[in-house]
Amino acid sequence: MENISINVHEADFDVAGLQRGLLSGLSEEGAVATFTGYVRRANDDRQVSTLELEHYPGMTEQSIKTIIDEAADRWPLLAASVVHRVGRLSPGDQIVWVGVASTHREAAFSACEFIMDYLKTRAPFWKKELGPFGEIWVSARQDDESRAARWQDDSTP
Amino acid sequence: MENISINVHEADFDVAGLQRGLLSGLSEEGAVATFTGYVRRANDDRQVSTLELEHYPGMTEQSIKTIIDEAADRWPLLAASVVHRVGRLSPGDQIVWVGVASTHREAAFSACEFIMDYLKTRAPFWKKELGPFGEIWVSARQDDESRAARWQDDSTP
Amino acid sequence: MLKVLFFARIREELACSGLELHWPDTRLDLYTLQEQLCAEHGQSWRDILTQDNMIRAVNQKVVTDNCELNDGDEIAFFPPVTGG
Amino acid sequence: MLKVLFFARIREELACSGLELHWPDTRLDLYTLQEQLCAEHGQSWRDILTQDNMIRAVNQKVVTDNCELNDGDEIAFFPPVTGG
Repeated sequence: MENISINVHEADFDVAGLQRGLLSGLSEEGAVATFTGYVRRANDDRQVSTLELEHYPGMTEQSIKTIIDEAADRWPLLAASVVHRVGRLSPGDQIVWVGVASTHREAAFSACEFIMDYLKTRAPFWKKELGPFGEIWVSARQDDESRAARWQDDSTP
Repeated sequence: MENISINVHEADFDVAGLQRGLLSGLSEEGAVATFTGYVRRANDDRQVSTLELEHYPGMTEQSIKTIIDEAADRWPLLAASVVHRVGRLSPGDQIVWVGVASTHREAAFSACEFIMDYLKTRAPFWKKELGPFGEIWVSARQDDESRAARWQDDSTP
Repeated sequence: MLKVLFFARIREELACSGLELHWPDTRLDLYTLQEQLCAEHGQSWRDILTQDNMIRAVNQKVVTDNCELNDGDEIAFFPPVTGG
Repeated sequence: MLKVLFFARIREELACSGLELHWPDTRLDLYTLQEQLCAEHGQSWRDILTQDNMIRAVNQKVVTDNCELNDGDEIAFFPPVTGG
């Protein structure tokens, strides 16, 4: 793959700049699929006022690299970029961006969804919600595990 | 669905502005999936210097609206936006953008891919490639029909 | 009145982007209209308008069979779409 | 030397983000290290570090079974991840 970019930081990000970066230097892109995740205003009916995001520096970047490499083994990709914020975030804030470029849309869509599913279940990030209810560490969703597992049953998309 | 936006025009577009527009007024977004299509530099080994995009004014917008409505029947969407350029484009230019917002990523990804698959096979746009080889109207791809048809076998995702 | 439109390759092959026809004051269906166009414009139009993969739309909705037309309808002929 | 790290809920429950331990100059595996930590810090640590869904990583790679450790290794204990 020509371009791989992985960034974990506190600052907000600009999706247009990230998409330009994804394409920079490519000569044959046809398709870009992206995903942006936002901090929810409520979770299971809890009103969230602040989200704290913790990560495991070093391992986080490594695990994202491994996820992208696995996606590139499965689909013909030209570029992939992941940005994940950490620290204190507010409802409505951007939290994660995944962008994938390919010559064809099916590869771009599948790889983008694959990377998100694995990011949710393999990359060492942890969310804590703060609000009128106090503080709660967010629990892992069984549904996220199921979504990641389905790629194993379906390894030749 | 709270926001639907459909635009067919010659001018280029800005993905960040489109994504902001998609979210404007929403109070509970969690996930945005987008797709951007670009003019390929070569198609079946033909070097393309210019792409001309023709459409059927009126029917184009109607058919995109129908596609979005069908997506909204299948998945819980908050907003969907489609921009498609027409006129003369150059290799590397942006040609189409689809953005979908939902509270959950599975709905956003699926609906975005569904809308693209149907846009390719149902919306009245036609591409003509110009280059050293002369002029060629692009042929419809059987593969695009197959991709659109698979949503019919799988109507409860 | 009837409005008949041609797009893309079909428009170029016919060298015609559209026609306006008087409503015939009788019943008219899509296939009869097509036959009239072919009869009036000759074999080249017949060859083109009867191509296997021709798509026909009435009032901006694709129709796959014959259908009744009404005064004021907009009929379009075009090849398979290739946008996106 | 061994570096032991705790993250998120585990870090808070132990009130400890990490420890540095001398290499014991003998063979050491992950489960033995965990048992030593529990023995040294009491029942509260044992309750936490033996939780069913505990994830353990050695040198930033998740391990699902016991494994040999080496001088200089970085060992981490954390709950299921919830990013994205």
